Amino acid sequence: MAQVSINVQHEDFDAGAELDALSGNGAAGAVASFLGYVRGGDAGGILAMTLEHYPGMTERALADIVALAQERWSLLGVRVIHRVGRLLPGERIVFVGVAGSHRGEAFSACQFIMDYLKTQAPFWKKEETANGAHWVDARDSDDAALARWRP
Amino acid sequence: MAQVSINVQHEDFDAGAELDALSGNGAAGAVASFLGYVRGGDAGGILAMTLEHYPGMTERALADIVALAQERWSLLGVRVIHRVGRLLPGERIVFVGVAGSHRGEAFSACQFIMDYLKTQAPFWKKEETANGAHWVDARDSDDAALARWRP
Amino acid sequence: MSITILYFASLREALGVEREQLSLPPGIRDVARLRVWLLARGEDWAPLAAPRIRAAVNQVLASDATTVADKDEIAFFPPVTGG
Amino acid sequence: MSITILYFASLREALGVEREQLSLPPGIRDVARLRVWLLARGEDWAPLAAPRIRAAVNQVLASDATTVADKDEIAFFPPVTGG
Repeated sequence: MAQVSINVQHEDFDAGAELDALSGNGAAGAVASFLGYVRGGDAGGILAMTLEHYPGMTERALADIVALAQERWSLLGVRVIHRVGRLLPGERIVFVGVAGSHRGEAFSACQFIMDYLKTQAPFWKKEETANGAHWVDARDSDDAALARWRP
Repeated sequence: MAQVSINVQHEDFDAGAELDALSGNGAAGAVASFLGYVRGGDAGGILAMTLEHYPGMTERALADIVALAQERWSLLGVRVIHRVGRLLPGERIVFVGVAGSHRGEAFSACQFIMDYLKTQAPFWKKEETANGAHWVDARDSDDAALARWRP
Repeated sequence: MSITILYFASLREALGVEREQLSLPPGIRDVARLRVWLLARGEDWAPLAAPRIRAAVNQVLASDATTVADKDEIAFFPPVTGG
Repeated sequence: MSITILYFASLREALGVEREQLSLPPGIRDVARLRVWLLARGEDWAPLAAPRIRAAVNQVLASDATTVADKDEIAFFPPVTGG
């Protein structure tokens, strides 16, 4: 049975420590992970990003997504951390790490979880720029990414 | 132009620090990574794993693989670390991290680099178990994983 | 029938409402009927009519046909953009 | 024509040789001909005949048809298993 841990939190986290925990001291041969950041610097002059979520449903949606991944692949560990609240450019937003025996299942499950999270988990981003704040639009490419997992 | 860094070394590395460096303080929105470990514990009673390589060709092969990935995807950073020498169960063997603007290209390029590394880069694994040492056989599934990137 | 309704993100801001406790008349059996009833309260509620607005019933994504029952928690929100 | 040959991993162990400096007779123009010539030295070299054995010329993966020239570094090895 895969070890699953999901957190929705404002606090930052230590990605290296999360990877170490996923490897289970060598029980897993392969760990694939994804980190999403608040883009900064030249990328559209973002001053800050506020992540709103739907408490309760968020955790439930993430648990459902991870359970779907576990039905498809044999996994040894799954870790999901999603931050909420106001974050600055360069800050981590999301971490998804998947441990498996081989790299194929770890990569696929990690990408699957991200694609579902992007389209099914109730988080919303509001960007602050020099021209004011606006809600980020959903991207059609995220729906397309999801579609390829469907039978 | 993507920042590329490749190391073949015996020493361990800090995966968290590598991820932080790849994010470029928010210049990249997405970092996908893979970590491979010496499997330990119950997995076949491996006592140690020795990684032999072909000095010179290894670095060249990895650079060629990363260049191929850069031809296919627009990447912001690529980091490859492969350890050689004798490693114990639970130790890191390989790290591939790819930074991009969006997750699709980061995931694809990371998996592409791993699939090529597994089949084209001159590393060889020798396992020590209670029954003696033996060279690890190449897996057909690795050739299959490579095939899907070909036109 | 008494329900709680939550609004999130741009929809919450457009409506100026985060949460409502409502007593519904009989016959509001599903999400589609609930939405029509909410919209009938006046044009301030027009943002709720946008087809892109999603619904959840008891914290699970819902469709127009999803049943609405007493004590349910219903949420309306725009497409999600986390990750 | 003088070349260096390197052997790696299980092939190196099977042959008991890690590296050779060789002067080749004329006519050994490609990897296929080089392999035949090396095998002709005696049955100790039989492990080199296995079809799974790969070759590299000057640190680039090679095929049977890859040209061999003076001062080249040729390597023979089993399928790789890193990562």
